[in-house]
Amino acid sequence: MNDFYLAVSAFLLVNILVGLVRILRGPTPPDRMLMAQMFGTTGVGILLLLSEAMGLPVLRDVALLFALLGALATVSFVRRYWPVEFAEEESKE
Amino acid sequence: MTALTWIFDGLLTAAMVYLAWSLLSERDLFKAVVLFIAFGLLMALAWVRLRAPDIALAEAAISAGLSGVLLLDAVGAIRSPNPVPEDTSSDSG
Amino acid sequence: MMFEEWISSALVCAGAFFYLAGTLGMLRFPDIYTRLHAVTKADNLGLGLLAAGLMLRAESWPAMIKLALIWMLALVTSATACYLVANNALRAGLPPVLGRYRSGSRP
Amino acid sequence: MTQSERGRKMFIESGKKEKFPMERHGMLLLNRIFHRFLLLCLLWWVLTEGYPGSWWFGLPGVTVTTAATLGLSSRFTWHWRPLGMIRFVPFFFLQSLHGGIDVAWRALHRQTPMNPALFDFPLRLPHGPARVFLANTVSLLPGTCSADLSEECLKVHVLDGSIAIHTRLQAVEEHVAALFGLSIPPAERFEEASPHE
Repeated sequence: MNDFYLAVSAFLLVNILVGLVRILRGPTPPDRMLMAQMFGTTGVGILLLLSEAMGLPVLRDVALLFALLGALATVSFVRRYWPVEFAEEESKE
Repeated sequence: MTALTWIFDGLLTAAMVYLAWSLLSERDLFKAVVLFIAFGLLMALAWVRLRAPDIALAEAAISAGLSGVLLLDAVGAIRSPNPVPEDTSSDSG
Repeated sequence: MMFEEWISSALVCAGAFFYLAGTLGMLRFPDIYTRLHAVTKADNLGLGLLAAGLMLRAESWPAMIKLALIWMLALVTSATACYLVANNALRAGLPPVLGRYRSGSRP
Repeated sequence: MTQSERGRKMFIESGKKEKFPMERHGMLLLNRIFHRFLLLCLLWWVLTEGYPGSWWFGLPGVTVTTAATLGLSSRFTWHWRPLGMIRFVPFFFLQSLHGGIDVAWRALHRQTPMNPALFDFPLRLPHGPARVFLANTVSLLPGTCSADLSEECLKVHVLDGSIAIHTRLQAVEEHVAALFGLSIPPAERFEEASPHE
């Protein structure tokens, strides 16, 4: 049974490694950032599967933290790296 | 140690080495930051595989939460404002 | 017990399938707006079905609720991120691909 | 229509508690403190996975947190109706499953057929948390993605502009209204055609 969960988590790992292509050649920065967020989400899935496969319930806490902080980088990206809204407001004033 | 764990660990290690190399040799700073966030996630998974969930927890908080945000902020401060759309003029609204 | 394990495995496999579909969508969809759909789907259904499958095998009630909590947390953060990115892309004037689209024949 | 006015009035009055008589106010406050305390206890129980020794640390923490939330969030109280919740949760599951299979089919199809469109969906919900909740729900249901929440409209990006998107979104909106215990005016009929074709 543990092998099953390990196999699925290996599958998810391959999945995000294929998605790496989008980071390497995404045409715009938001595309790259989205793929990073996708990494986080898939990471949560892998961690949950590993916690079952390895018999380490602590890993659920790691997954919880990933879910909590996963979108933080995206939010920072939108507000700090790509602040369109602020630029507009400044130009109006 | 079944064959599956070997496959999983091998994939993880190879991906981390590749990711580390490509993020160090990357000229585009933003791309390097996104790659670094992805690398942090794989690093956390590696700590998990080494049965060190506490370090994985710290890694998740630091790489996904702290460094990602700080580095994105820094890159945003370095670059000129409104950098994203290259193929479209400032046709907002 | 056996029946429960089968259901759990099926749910985990379904979750993995939606992760795969999300990644393929990220790679193949034409623009940032459509790719957002793929990401939120992986968040919602992939993680949701996977967590549901693991919930069936959780050893205690709190562990089960914790899995559901992780899923809900991921939902909230992904919805927020999705709205922020879509809204910012729209304000920045990134043009969405509109109308009928098939790969190879860009309108 | 009277029903909708009543709903709006209820929504407005839920924000100003100081109009109640003093005793009622005190009872309500006690009730709220108690509910929040129970909720935080549940959260602690879940986070520690029921480890009994953790309550030495947890009970003081929960007490302090309850006090802190009372001091911080007096403006953002909202009440979810249990009945609305019972109706909303299966609706959300079914809709996500349906939409998810649809998007997965598009992603796995050899030619990725799609027909993206931008819609302006006129909102019937009043201002406040219900609208934000609706925008987030729309984002989570695959096939739709909310892009701009403005004064009267929600700009929605959809993967397939040829389906009856207004009817679907109106159903979502009605469920959200039921969840928050609000009543909204009856739906208007819309031309179900893509504006960009």
